[in-house]
Amino acid sequence: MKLTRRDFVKTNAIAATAAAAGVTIPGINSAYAKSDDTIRWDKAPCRFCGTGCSVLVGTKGGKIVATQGDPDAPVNKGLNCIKGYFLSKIMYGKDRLTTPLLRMTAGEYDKEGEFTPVSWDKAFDVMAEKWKVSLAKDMENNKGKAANELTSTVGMFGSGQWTVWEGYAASKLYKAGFRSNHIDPNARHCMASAVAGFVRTFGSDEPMGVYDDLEHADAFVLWGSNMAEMHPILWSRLTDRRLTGDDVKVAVLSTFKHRCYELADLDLTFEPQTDLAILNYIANYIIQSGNVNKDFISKHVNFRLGNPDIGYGLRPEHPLEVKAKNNKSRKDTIGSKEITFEEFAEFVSTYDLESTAKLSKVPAEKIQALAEMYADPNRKVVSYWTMGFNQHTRGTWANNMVYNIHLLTGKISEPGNGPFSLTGQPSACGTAREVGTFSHRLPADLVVAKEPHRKFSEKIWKLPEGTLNGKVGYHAVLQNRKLKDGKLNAYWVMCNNNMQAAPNMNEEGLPGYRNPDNFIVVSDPYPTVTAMAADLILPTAMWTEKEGAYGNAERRTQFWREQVSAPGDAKSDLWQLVEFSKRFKVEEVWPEELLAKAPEYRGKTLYDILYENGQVNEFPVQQVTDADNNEYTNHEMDDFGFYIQKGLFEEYRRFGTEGPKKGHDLGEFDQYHKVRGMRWPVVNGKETLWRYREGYDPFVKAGAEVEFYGKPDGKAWAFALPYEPPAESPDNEFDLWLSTGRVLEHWHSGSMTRRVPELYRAFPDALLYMHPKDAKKRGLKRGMTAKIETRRGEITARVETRGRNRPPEGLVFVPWFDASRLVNKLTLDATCPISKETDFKKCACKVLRSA
Amino acid sequence: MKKLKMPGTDRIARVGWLKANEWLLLRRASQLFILGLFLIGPVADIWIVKGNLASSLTLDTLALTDPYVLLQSLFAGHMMQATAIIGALIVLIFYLLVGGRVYCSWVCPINIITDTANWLRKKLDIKGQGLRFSLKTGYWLLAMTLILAFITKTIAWELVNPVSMVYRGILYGMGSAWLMVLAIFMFDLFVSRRGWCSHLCPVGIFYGLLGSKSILRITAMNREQCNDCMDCFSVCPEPQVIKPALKILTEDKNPLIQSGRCTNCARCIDVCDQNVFSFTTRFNKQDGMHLHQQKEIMP
Amino acid sequence: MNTINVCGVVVFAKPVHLKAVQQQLEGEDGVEIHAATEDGRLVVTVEKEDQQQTGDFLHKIQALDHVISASMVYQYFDQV
Amino acid sequence: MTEASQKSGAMSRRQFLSDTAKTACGVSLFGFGLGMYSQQARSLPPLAVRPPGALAEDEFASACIRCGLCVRDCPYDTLKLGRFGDDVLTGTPYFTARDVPCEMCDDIPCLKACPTGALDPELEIIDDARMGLAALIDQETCLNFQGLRCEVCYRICPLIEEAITLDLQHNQRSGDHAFFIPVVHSDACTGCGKCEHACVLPEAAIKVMPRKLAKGKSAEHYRLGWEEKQKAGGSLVNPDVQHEYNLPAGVEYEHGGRGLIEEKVEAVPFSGNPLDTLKQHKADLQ
Repeated sequence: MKLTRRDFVKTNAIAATAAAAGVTIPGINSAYAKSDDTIRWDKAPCRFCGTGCSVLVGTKGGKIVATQGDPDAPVNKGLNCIKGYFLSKIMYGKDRLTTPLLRMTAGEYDKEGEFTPVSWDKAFDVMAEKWKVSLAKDMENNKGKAANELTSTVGMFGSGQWTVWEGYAASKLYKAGFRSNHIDPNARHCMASAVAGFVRTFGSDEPMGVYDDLEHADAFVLWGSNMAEMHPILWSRLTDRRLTGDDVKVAVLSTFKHRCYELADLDLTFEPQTDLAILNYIANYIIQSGNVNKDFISKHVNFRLGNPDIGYGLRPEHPLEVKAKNNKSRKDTIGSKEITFEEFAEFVSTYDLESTAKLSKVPAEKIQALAEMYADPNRKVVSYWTMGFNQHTRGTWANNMVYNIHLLTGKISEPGNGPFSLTGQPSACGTAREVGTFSHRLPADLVVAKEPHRKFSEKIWKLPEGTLNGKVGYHAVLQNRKLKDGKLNAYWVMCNNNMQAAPNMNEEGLPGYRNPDNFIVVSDPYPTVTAMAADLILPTAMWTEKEGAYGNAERRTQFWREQVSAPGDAKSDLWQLVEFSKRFKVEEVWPEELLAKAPEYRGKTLYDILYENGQVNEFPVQQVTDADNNEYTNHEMDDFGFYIQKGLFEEYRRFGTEGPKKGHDLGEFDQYHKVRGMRWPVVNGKETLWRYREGYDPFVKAGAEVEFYGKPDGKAWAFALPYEPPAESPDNEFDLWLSTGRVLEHWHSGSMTRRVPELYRAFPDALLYMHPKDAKKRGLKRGMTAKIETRRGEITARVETRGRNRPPEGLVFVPWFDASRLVNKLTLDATCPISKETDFKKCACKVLRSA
Repeated sequence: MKKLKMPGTDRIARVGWLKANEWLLLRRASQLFILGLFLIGPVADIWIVKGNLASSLTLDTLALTDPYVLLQSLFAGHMMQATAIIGALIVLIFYLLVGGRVYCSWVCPINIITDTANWLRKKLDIKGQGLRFSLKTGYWLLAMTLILAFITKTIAWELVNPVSMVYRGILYGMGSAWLMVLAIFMFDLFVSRRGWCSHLCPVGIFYGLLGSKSILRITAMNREQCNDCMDCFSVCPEPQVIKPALKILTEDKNPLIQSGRCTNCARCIDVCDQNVFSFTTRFNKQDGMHLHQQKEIMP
Repeated sequence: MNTINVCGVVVFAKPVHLKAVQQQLEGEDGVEIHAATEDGRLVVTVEKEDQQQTGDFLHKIQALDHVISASMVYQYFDQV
Repeated sequence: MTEASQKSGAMSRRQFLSDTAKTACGVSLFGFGLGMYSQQARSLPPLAVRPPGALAEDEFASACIRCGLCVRDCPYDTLKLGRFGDDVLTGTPYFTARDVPCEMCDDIPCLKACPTGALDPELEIIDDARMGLAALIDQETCLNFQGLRCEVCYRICPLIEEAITLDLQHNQRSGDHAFFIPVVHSDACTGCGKCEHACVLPEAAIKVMPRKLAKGKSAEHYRLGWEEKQKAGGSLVNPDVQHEYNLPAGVEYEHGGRGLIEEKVEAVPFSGNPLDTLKQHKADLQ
C-alpha cells in the first residue's frame, strides 16, 4: 500500500516536473493527465469559415464534450467567434444520418419511392449499377475521340469543406478513374472569381499576403466584404490595428450598410455593379495625380486590354447571351491583347470623378478620399474582399481591377501592402483550389486543358498516357443545367448543400435532381434540402470524426487527428470515395486502347489503380499518437489497411514539389501534425509569408526584388476593363435589388449551426432587411410577413427595418441560411462568364404584403 | 341508518328529476357557457370574448368591466379610462335589471364549488351551521377591501380574490390558484355552511348591494300553498331572505323576496312541490294563486 | 511514523557539462534523474526524510558547478 | 315589554356588540394580513418586466384590473398574467424575456387592448417604451469580455447602435485582437429583452430588469467636465490666453494638448533607406 502510494506521488512529481521543463517522458505525462483530468485535448482547425482559427478539442468517453480556442494558434490566439464557441455541439444534432437511405418501393429502388434504410452494400450496389450504365454509354460515345474531346455523363459536386485528401481522392477518382472532368466544388459559388482573377493577373492562384498584413497596414479597404460578421476573428485583428495603430484608416464599400460601417472612417454605399467604375476611377486618379510607381510597373507589370461584352454566363439562348459579342468561346471571354501603359491610362481616363459619382450614387468626395488613400505613397494599404467581388457577373474583372490599383502603386507582396481575397470555406484554398477539384483544374495550379499538365499528372498517378480528359468539365451552374437537360445522369453531391446554395432553384436546381433519367447521391451528416431531393443519401462522418486537413485563406495548411467515432454507420467522405472505387473493374471504365498501354492494369479495380498503387498505400498501419502519447483511432487506416491519409497527401505533395508550376511546395505529412499549420510554399521546412518578394519567397530570383513567377516573364498583367451593366436590374415591375448573404450566427446553409439550439435561438429565421421607406411604400411594417417575388419564384419572410443590416432605398437583403426560406428560389443563375461564379448579390425583385 | 331525505325529493317524484332541477341546470349552463365563451378563444382560436370577468371585450366591440374592480381601482387612486368606466356602467345597469347577485349564481364559477360543497355537506349529513359569521361580516370585508386599496394604493383584494383568480386561472394558467379553490371547498364543507358565498365573499356583498334595488325578483306569490316542508330553506344559500316573504313578516305583507342577498338562483322554485315561488318584477306585489301566470314565467 | 516527502526539480545545466552534473546528482541519496535533454534540462525527483533536508539539498544543487538554475515545481509531503 | 324580553334584548345587544367586535377584529386581522401580503408582493424585487407603456409599478398596481386583454392581443404570446404564487402581483401582465421577448410591434396592440389606462395610451411610438432596462450584469461569463466574437445581443437589438453599442478595446492578452464590449444605453433601451433571449450562455449574461433595479443615479453634486463642456458648446470658464514657455531650441510645448513635443524632424527628399536613395538616383538618371 505504502509503496503504491509513494509511486503514485512520485509519478506525479515526475510528470509535473517534466511538464514544467517541457520534456516528454513516455508513459508519464498521460498518466499524470489522466490522474487529474480525464478530458483529452487535441488541436483541430475550426469547421467553419476560411479564417482557419485553431481550437483544442476536448474528448471524454468517446464524445467531444468541450472545445476551447487554441491560445497557441497565431490566427486566433485562443479566441473564437460564436460559431466556433459551439463547435462541440455541431456533430450532435438530433437528426444525424446514421444509415444509407435509398428511395424504394416494394424493396426495389424507385425514383419516386420513399427513403428506406439500406446497408452500405446495397447502397453501393445500386449506385455502381447506375454509374456503370452511364460509364458504358460514355465509352461508347468516346470511341476514337482524342483526349481533349472526351465527354461524360457522370459527375460530382464537391466541397471546399472536404479535407485535403478527400478532395484529392475525389478528383483522382473522377479525373483519372472515370475520366470525367464534371467534378466541381461548391467553392465555385464562393472563390472562383478570385481564382480566375489571381491566375489571370499573376499566373498563380491564392493571395500573396498573409494575415500579418493586418498588423502592418495603415489602411484597409473592404470591397464587398462584411468581415465584421463573416470573418469575425480577422475583423477583431483589423479592429485592434485600427484602435492601436497611428492614423490607421478603414474604408468600407458595400451595396448596403452593415456592421463594418461602425468602424469605417470612410463608407461608400454604391449602386450594385458600379464598383467596377469606382475601381477604374481609382486607377485613373493614381495616374492623374502622379502617384504611379513607375519603377515598379516598368519592371513587374504588363498591360493588357481585356475583351469587353462577354455575356452573363446564362444559357446560350438567353437574349442577353445572343446579344453579347465575346461570349461564344472561352478564348473570347478571357481574351486580351497587349497595350502600353499610356493606352491603359487613356482607357481609364474616361472614369472621371463626376461620372463615377453619378453612376455609383456615392458622393464624389468619398470616392476621391478613397482614391487618395490608395494613391498616398506613405500609406500601406490592404484590400480585402469576399463575395461582393466574387459573386459578380464581372467577378474576375473586379479581381483584376483591384490588382491594377496595387500594381500601379507597387503596393503589393510586402508587409501591410497587398490585395487579399478572404475565403468563405475552411478549405476553399487547401482543398478546392490547391488540390484542384474544379472542373478545369488538376493539383497545384495545373489545368486539364494543357497537355503537359495532363502528362505530368499521369506520370505521378502512374496512368497510361492519354488517360486524363482534356476537355474542361461542367462547372457548378452548368452541372445543374446539364442534369435538367439529361446530359449528366449519375451525380454525387458530397459535403455541401447545393440545392439550397445554388441559384435559381425552381428552374435550374430541383428539375435536374428529379429528372427521371438521373440518379442523384447525396453524402451528408444531416438530412439537408439537397438530401431530400436525392435518390440515395449516404451518412457521413464529419469534422473530427476522421483525420483531416484544411487550408485557410492565408495558405496555412492545418491538420487534425480523428478524435471520436462517427455515429452509427456514418462513414467519412474519404472512405466512401475509396470504397466505391472497389466496385469498378478497369475494363468497365477505360477503353481497350487505353488498357493496351498498361496491360498490367487488366483485371484490376479502380481501387487497385488509384489507391493501392504502391504510393498511396506506401505507409503501413501505425498507432496514431500525439506528443503526450495519447492514442487515436483512424478508421480509414483500419479499414483499408494502410495509412491512407498520409499516402494520399505524400502523393499529392509531389505535384507541388515536382510539378511544372513552381511555388506550391507543401511540407511533410508528419510535420503538420506537430505544428499549428504552415503557410505554403514550404521549402526545407520553412514557411513563406509574402509571396513574390525577394527575401520572403525562396522562388524569387536573386536580385529581382519582386517576381510574379506564375507568369513566364515574371510580370503581372494589369487589365484595362470597362464597367458593364449587370444581367438583371430593377425595372417598373420588379423594382428592387435583391442581395443575399450570411449572418455571423449561422454558417452557409445552416445545416450545422441551425442544429445548435443556442445559435438557432440567437438568430432563428431569415429576415427581409429593407429600408423603412420601402416598407412603408408597400404597406409593410416591421415584423409583418412579406412576399418577395422575382421572375423565378417567391418566398415569404418577416420584414426587418431595423437591425444589423440597413439597405438603402431600392435594395433588400435576405440571408440564405434558412432552409425554410429558400432565397435561392429567387436568385438568377447569371455568372461571371470567366470564373463561372454566380452573382448572388444582384437580381430584381418585388416585395408585397403577404396575404 | 336513517335514510337521508334530500330537499326536492317530493317534487322530483312528482315532475321528474329534470323538471325539478330545471333552474339549477340552466344556471350551470349559464356559468359554463360564459366560461366557454372566454375559453373558446385560447383553446380553439375562436375569439368571441377576450379577457376575463374583470374586463372583457366581446366581438371586438362590447367592452365590459367589473364595477367592483373599478371601484377598488378608484380607491387605490387610479382614474380609469372612459372605456372601462362605460363598460362598468353597462354591467351595473345589467345587474340592476336582473338582480345583483345573479352574478353569483349565474356567472361566478366559485358558486359551482360552494354549491357542491353544500350538497356534499348534506350528503355527509354534517349538521348545523359550523363556524358562524355575522351576516354583517361580508360588509366589513367589503369595506376593508376598499380601505385597503386606498391605503396600499394597490388593488390588494385582487391578489387573493378567489373569484377572479379561478377565472384567470382557467383562462391564463392556474399556478397555485387551485389551492385557493380547495381551501374554499373544504371551508364550506367542513368549517362553515355556506361560509364563503353567503357570508364572506366581498364580491357577493358588492353585487348584493346592487341587488337590493334590482328589478327581477323571486316572489312567494303562492305562499298560502306552503306545507312547511322546509325544502326551500334547506336549499337556499341565503335562507334568511325567504322567511319575511313566505311567512308574511314584512310590514307591507309583500310576497316579494326583497333582500339584495337573494341570488335569484331559483333553487327554491326547483324544489318546491307546492309551486310557491316564481320570478317576477319588483313592481308585482300580487299575492295568491296565479298558476296560469306562473306557467308563463316558467321557462 | 513514516513520511512521504517527494519533490520534483527542474535543473538547468550548461549543456557541455551535462554529464558531469548528472553524475554529481546521481551520487546523492534519494535523487533520481528521469530525463535529460541535450540543451541541459534535467527532470529530477528528490526524496528526503523531511523538508529541512530537502531545502538544504536544493540549495546544494544550485551551488553545484555548471548548474544554471534549479527550481522546485512539485512538492508533496504527507505522514503515513 | 316583559322583563324576560328586556333581558333578552340586553343579551342580544351585548351579543350584538360582542359579535360586531369579533367580526371587526377578524376582518381587520384579515385585512392587515392581506395588506402585508400585498405590500410584500410589491416589495419583492419586482423582477417582472411589464408590457410597453405600463405605468410606474406603484401606479400600475392600482390601475391594472388583471383582465388579461393585453395578453390576448399580443401576437407573439409574449405576455403572461402573474399566477397566484408567482413572484408577480397576481393577475398582472408581465413577460419573461428569456422565454419570449417583446417584438416591439409598431402598432403596440397590447397597449391598445388595455381598458383602464394601466398601459399608458400616451405611448405612441414603441421606441419610447420603457418596459425595463437591459443590463450586462455578468462580465465574467459574457463571451465578449473574453475577446470572443459573440455580440449576439448587439446584433439582435432592434435599436442596434442606439440601445446597444460596441465599445472597442485592445486585447492586451492576445496582443492583436480587439474586445467588442456591448454597452447598453438607458436613454434608448426599451427593455424588449431580445438581447437576454438571444444570449447564447446557459444563463444569460445580459438581463432585462425593471429600470428601477437596473439603473443607478448620478449625484447632483458632481458633474462630468467634458460632458458639461460639450453641452455648453465650449468652456464654461474663459479659455486660456496664449501660454509661453522657456524651452530649449527645437522643442515645443502645447497647452492642454500633446504637452512636450520633441524636436520636429524636418522633411528631406530622402528615405531612411540608402538603397532607396540609390534607386531614386538611378531612376533620375534614366
